[in-house]
Amino acid sequence: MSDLFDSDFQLVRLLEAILFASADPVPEGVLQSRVGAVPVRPLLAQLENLYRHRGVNLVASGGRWAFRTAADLGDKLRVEIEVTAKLSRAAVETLSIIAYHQPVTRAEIEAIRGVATSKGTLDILMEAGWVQPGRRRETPGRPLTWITTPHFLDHFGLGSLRDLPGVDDLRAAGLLDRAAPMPSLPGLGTGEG
Amino acid sequence: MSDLFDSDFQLVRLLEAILFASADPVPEGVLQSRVGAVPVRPLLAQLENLYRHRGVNLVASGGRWAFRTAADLGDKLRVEIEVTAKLSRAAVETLSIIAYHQPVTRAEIEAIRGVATSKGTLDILMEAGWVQPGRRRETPGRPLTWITTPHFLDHFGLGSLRDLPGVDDLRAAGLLDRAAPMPSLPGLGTGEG
Amino acid sequence: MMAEGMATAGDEAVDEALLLDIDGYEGPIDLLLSLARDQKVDLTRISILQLAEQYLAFVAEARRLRLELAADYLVMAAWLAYLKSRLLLPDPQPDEPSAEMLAAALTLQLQRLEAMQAAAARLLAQPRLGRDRFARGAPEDLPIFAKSRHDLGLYDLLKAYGDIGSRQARVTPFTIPVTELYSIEEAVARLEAMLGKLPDWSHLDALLPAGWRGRGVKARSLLASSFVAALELAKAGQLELRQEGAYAPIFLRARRGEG
Repeated sequence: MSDLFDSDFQLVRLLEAILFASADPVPEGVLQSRVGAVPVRPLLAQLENLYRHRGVNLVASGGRWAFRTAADLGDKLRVEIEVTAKLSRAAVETLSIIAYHQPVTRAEIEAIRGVATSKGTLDILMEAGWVQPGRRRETPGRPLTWITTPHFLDHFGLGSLRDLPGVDDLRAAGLLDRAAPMPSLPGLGTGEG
Repeated sequence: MSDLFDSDFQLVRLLEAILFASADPVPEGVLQSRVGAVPVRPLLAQLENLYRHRGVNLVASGGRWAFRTAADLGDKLRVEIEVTAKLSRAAVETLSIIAYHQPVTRAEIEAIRGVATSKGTLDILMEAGWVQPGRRRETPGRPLTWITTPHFLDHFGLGSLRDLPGVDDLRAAGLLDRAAPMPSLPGLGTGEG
Repeated sequence: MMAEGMATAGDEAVDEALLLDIDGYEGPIDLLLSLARDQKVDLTRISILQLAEQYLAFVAEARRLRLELAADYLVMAAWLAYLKSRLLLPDPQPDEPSAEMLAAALTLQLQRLEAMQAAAARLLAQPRLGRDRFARGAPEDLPIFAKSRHDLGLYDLLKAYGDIGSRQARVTPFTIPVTELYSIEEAVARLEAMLGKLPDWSHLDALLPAGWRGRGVKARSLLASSFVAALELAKAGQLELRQEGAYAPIFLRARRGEG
């Protein structure tokens, strides 16, 4: 009797973990196949009951089961909707150049990247709070320079700008010269693969 | 009285929903800000207790909280999820040296392993989100140090760096001391290369 | 004397599996650790002398089989041969670290690596996320952190910067393909890299890459280039050469006493 309870309890735990880890609602048939001969419906009913008044509920829809945060908490969960947008490659590269070369003018950024920088790129970085205008360079035309903000350090978990890995560190970490040709002669073995 | 109980219960439900909804561990400070003036720690302790024997557990790691499926169910859950890529030996050793000796410079890693760090090793560990550059060491050359990330703790199921397996014994045995044994030994890596 | 030590030790049975697995070692310290495990005693009570002999036998056998050994392995062989002679003979120079101190330092080095290898195994055995423990499979897009609009990590940032550098490197000048012959420049670079780590007089032959005894033009270029490289470095004042007589073995060592 207690044995039966124990094994039921283990099966409920298993269902709970499967439903938690699954990316999509799980068809009841699939859940049945994971618990063997024991009818899955009463186990799911147990689990449903367990979560009935909790912050998360077990819900069935179209023969599929899933955990969902309780509907009444919706208002409290939403603070302010912010869409996470993927940054363009141009934006990420521009940010990295500003980080490493600051204070740096737009012309200099373009010279390093080898392509023109659209105005929007710097706007996006400024809006994200990562870069800001610095002093004007005292050269003809007095171009504006760009620097990173304190929030930039916060976001990337850096103590200071000096903690950015140097070019040598990047090379050693495998982030530079990825396509460097290998020497073709034996006897130059470096001991690494 | 019942009102107080109710409101506590509602806060626990709210925390439960927040933590359930997030794939990444949530910093305790963020959780605190969501429950207002009520100390969040006892609420989290309640929740932790509630889930202690369930198929999903509440775990703290590096000051962040997350629901994770119970470790003992791993075998039964694994079927559905692809097995993570196998790490090279160099990568695993480098990771454990960073974990146990942090903050540690590349030269120190090489001194322990007796070989140069091949390109791609730190790269892989960084891409996995397990290590990141730390502060520069205030010694000549100001070498960059490497440290582990909060995600490292989460991935390996550690509450904090003090939970690293065997760390106390290793420290007591003097095997985590920074000083290299003797400069004249070969294969100990060069100062900074 | 050092070269002889290496040659005679070759008779000892070296585990074939060890040799075949030469690529499997993460450097000489790792190889030494594997050999030390064969002694089946605690690392603190290991016989460094016996270990040195095993290592030298391994290197001798690898060279006999013409296995390519990285320069690190040869430097370690030269150093262990030196340590072995120091352990067997009374310490001549009082101002140098004693043989026992060197042996103790090597033991500590082995212990440290062993500790980290064991730690790595224990770390991997932890209940890992994505293998033993799983996160929420269907995270709901709640703006819990509500801080940043873009999901950009430090790795992405550094990688972007690295990509710019790599892109520029790719348009750098055309390079002449490397010839099949072993160039003097390569030999100089190789010797220079080993030089600082050599303990004392080392046999030139022992420092050459495996396969130089062959007959081919390539093998001969290896010996010739390395010899010329040794002369170049001697001329530049970086090393000293010694030869007892015509056709006698050539020894070299880093030049002592800077300045």
